[in-house]
Amino acid sequence: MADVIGVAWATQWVRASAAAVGEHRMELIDLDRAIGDGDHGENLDRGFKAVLVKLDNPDTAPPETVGDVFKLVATTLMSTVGGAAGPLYGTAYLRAAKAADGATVDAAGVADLLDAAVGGIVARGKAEVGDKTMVDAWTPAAAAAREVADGGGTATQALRAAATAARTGAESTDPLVARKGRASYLGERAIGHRDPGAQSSALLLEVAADAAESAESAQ
Amino acid sequence: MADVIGVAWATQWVRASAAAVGEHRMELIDLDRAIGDGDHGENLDRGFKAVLVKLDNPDTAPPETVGDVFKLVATTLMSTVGGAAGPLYGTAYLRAAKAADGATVDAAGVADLLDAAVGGIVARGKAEVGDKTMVDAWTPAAAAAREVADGGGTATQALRAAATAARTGAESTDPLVARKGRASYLGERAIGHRDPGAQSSALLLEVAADAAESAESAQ
Amino acid sequence: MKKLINDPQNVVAESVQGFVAAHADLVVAGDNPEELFVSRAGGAVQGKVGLVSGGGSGHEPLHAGFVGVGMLDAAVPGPVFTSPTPDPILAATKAADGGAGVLHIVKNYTGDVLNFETAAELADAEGITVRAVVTDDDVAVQDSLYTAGRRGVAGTVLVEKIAGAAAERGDDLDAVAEIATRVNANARSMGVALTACTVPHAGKPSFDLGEDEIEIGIGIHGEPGRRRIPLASADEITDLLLDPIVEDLGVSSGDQVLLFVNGMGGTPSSELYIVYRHARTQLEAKGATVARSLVGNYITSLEMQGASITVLRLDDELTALYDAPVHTPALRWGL
Amino acid sequence: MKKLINDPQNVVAESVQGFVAAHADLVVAGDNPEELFVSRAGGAVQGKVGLVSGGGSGHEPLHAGFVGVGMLDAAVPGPVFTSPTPDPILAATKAADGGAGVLHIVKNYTGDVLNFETAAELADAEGITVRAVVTDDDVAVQDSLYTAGRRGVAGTVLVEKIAGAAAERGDDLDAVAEIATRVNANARSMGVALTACTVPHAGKPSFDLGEDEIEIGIGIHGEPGRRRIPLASADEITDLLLDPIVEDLGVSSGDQVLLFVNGMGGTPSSELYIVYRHARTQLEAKGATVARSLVGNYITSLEMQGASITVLRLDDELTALYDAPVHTPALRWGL
Ligand SMILES: Nc1ncnc2c1ncn2[C@@H]1O[C@H](COP(=O)(O)OP(=O)(O)O)[C@@H](O)[C@H]1O
Ligand SMILES: Nc1ncnc2c1ncn2[C@@H]1O[C@H](COP(=O)(O)OP(=O)(O)O)[C@@H](O)[C@H]1O
Ligand SMILES: [Mg+2]
Ligand SMILES: [Mg+2]
Ligand SMILES: [Mg+2]
Ligand SMILES: [Mg+2]
Repeated sequence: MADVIGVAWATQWVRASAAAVGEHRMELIDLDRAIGDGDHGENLDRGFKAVLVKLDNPDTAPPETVGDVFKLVATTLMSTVGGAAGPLYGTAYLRAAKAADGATVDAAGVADLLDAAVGGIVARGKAEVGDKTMVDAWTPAAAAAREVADGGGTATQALRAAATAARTGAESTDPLVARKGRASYLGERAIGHRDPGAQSSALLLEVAADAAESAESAQ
Repeated sequence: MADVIGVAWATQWVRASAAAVGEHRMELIDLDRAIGDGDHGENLDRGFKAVLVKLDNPDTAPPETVGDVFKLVATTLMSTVGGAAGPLYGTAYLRAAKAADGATVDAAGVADLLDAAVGGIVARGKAEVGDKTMVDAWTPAAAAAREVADGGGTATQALRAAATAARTGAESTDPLVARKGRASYLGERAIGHRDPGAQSSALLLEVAADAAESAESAQ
Repeated sequence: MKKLINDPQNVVAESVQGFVAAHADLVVAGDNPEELFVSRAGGAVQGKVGLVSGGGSGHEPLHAGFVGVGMLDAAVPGPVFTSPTPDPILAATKAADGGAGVLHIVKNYTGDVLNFETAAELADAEGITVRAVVTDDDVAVQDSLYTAGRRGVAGTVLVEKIAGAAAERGDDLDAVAEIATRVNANARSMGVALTACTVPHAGKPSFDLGEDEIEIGIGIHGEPGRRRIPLASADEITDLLLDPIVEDLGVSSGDQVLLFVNGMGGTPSSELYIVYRHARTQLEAKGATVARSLVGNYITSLEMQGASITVLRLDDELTALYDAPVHTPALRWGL
Repeated sequence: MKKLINDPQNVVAESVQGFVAAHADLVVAGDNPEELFVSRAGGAVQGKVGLVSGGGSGHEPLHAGFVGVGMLDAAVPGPVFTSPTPDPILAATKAADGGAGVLHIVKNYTGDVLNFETAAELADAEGITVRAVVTDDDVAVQDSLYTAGRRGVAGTVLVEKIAGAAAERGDDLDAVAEIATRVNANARSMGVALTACTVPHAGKPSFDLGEDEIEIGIGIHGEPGRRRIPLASADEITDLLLDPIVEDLGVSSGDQVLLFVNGMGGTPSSELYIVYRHARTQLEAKGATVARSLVGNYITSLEMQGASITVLRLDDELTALYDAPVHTPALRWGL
């Protein structure tokens, strides 16, 4: 049982992210139409498509570390997504890249990079848990990964725990009034709708875990 | 059996016209929406409402002759209806007013004033029978009245014959391509639709006959 | 029907009240609400040919938005989509008369022609010389014995601008009429509707169009067009509008043209520029030079989504007159 | 979805291509299509503070329509309703820099603020001094700890016009920023939607509104408003928009104000003037003088039917700067 994950996993995660975002594009648009401006799925789809193009560009050196992969994702999202999600996701991946500077990552490393991502999002967006934003997915995800790491679990287990917590976190935004982002303009009318950024965050973390598990079973 | 009609009939016709146009306003709008610009019912309704206001104005001398009534209708329609129908109906009533200069009108007089009306419409609009305009209602109406007059019928009979012919004339516009007015822009697409001006003309002539008959039965 | 209006009967009156209040430096409304017209704030310019236009309302900013220096002297807004009656046209003609005669610019519709004709007769009886130029730039309608002739549509704006400049530089009535006739003769237009519009007094859309259908060859009164086709791309639609214009006008290599993409009221300007982009490319491919451009809502059909394309073949004089200063609520440059 | 577009992915690029072709005397687009921005045709004005604004597309003519003499030096159109990324903002900032620093005028949305912030840091690293003024004139949103703060809406146009005039007269960066801040502090807006708009990439309306419902307190991105109410008369709707503005701004007797009625893109100007008429009457009833007026489509939400009202409290300096000459594709006077 593998307890570390590396650049292959990170690359696979990115590819799976692009596929998942493409597949869920309309779902994310619809969530954003309800309490925002209807572009979240389009924004991420544009961003991850651009990431794939960069990844497959024969002229650029292939990323050698997990950090390299995240850095490529960070800069590409930053310069193609726009809106609120672009800088927020961009900063998340940038901080995660710094946290994951080795070639491989163990369970503690997963927790570290998720902590770093949360830190980046909060540094830019100033949101707290309960504000009905992507923070509501990332914060419990990081905490869950840390718990697995502290309990001696594998990186893959940490990612799965993070994904599960992120999904629960996303679901927890349904009954909330928003205090950050566009949905905050709606007041009570946001109640009953899921935050699109929290939903996309859960999606990305789920494919992160899937990527780790499939790498593992291939071994 | 009365063989002449007078100012009471003319006044009653005008009042009944205003009522009928009000009642059929939406029908005429819908006919005009189909092959024109959807204002015919509104235009006539505005015009005849204004006629009523003038007729009931205590400051103006009440009309003494059939011609006086028509003149009031003519000038009021001319200055309130606008569009194509305003000048056309205005000229029709103006010419009819000149033709009906006595206090009463017999069957020949009815034929004369309808001929005058047709002459006015054609002078302004240059349409012929078959062009899918109000001419298709007025022309057979005048001819039918003339036939009754020549056959020794009454004014009331002449009006009823005119009304019946006008209705048939209006119906005859259904299968036509228009060659005058807005409907001419539509080419073949006008086929299957009744000309709104022909329809309103038939309506007005029907209430003219009704007014004569009710005056008669009241005697 | 969803509109920012009060009583449908008062739409034109209230809108004109707002309009003259907002542009009091440029325009005034006549005193008599029964004879509604809008004219230049300073009154008629003595010695200058007066320009009067008008027609049904619902095409704003046409015509009242073009009253001011270098363009119209007075405009007559009729009820929505209904030609005004002769009385307000006469009143506007008097207000526009500076002693050098008045030009009526009339869009070719039976109602407009008849009512302006009567007003001109009445003005003549009062000693005002009136000439009329009837605009008929719409190539969607064939000019034949079997129609009321081509309609006057967006080219009318260019006639008003250019003839207005001619009057402003001191041309006499015949010369201004000649310029107006020349502009009309060199302008061709065609329009498309993506949606119908709703006339306030009717309360329902002027026609029913499926979610995937558009009307090609529409006029400006919510009347149906020449034909209904499936929704197509902007470039394809642009070709459908531009080709008959280019053919009828005989645009050829070396021509200098003005390209005018007009919005019908409910189409965002971003879409008008997409149409403009392709139309310009196509004209240039024919060897024509797009020397002047106008893009925006200038002659509309209420809230209709759609657009029209107008091409005006320019000569040096028309270009100079088009460039001359204009200061009206809806068109302004050089002042 | 019925639009005059080709591929939804190309809407912004093609529209900007048409726009710069039509207004080549005033504007150019940057060379790199990946970093799309529009700037003054003549390049940066040496010694003048540069003004840059931008944001999601779909609000045309804002912002690119306001690039030109007396207003913006560059504008950055993002994807429809999506803030541009830092790269094109940086490119625009460089194009606008004439050595006297650059002012970013940013509408208060999380995405716009974050992306402009990053661009400003990057510009700073390249030696360009940048200051940012964030507009937040929308009284429909409460500015509290529990929201992202008030949104920047139509008041932004007035900030761009007046700050642009200050830059043109030679004010330094701090002074231009002070003027921009002052305009924003004295402007309040609120909007209504009669219909939703359809973002091209989404392909369906941004919200579903019943035939007899309207949204009060909308933003400019097709987002739902504060509340949904039954359709009402123009005068009633005008009161619903104007009252919170007047209260929040504290309009009182003797105030000189600018009244700006803005169309959302799909509303005919006749309706905007009906709104203007009543708003003006109400302001005058409060003892205020409507000293300046602006009525039209200046900051839109694609083809949405609806309008917003903005009231700006004027002082002599702001009035003079508002009156100063401006020559841009969408706003022009005095030149
Ligand atoms: N201040 C913030 N902090 C954290 N997340 C935020 C913040 N503001 C917005 N978001 C997230 O961004 C998402 C919206 O992203 P997106 O639709 O792409 O951008 P925009 O709101 O600019 O249209 C929201 O659903 C929310 O999760
Ligand atoms: N040249 C014409 N001669 C006779 N009648 C005409 C002519 N042009 C139009 N009409 C009549 O006028 C009617 C339309 O009237 P109306 O809708 O009130 O005016 P508009 O066409 O200006 O909107 C048509 O249905 C037709 O009967
Ligand atoms: Mg969004
Ligand atoms: Mg009609
Ligand atoms: Mg009409
Ligand atoms: Mg957005």
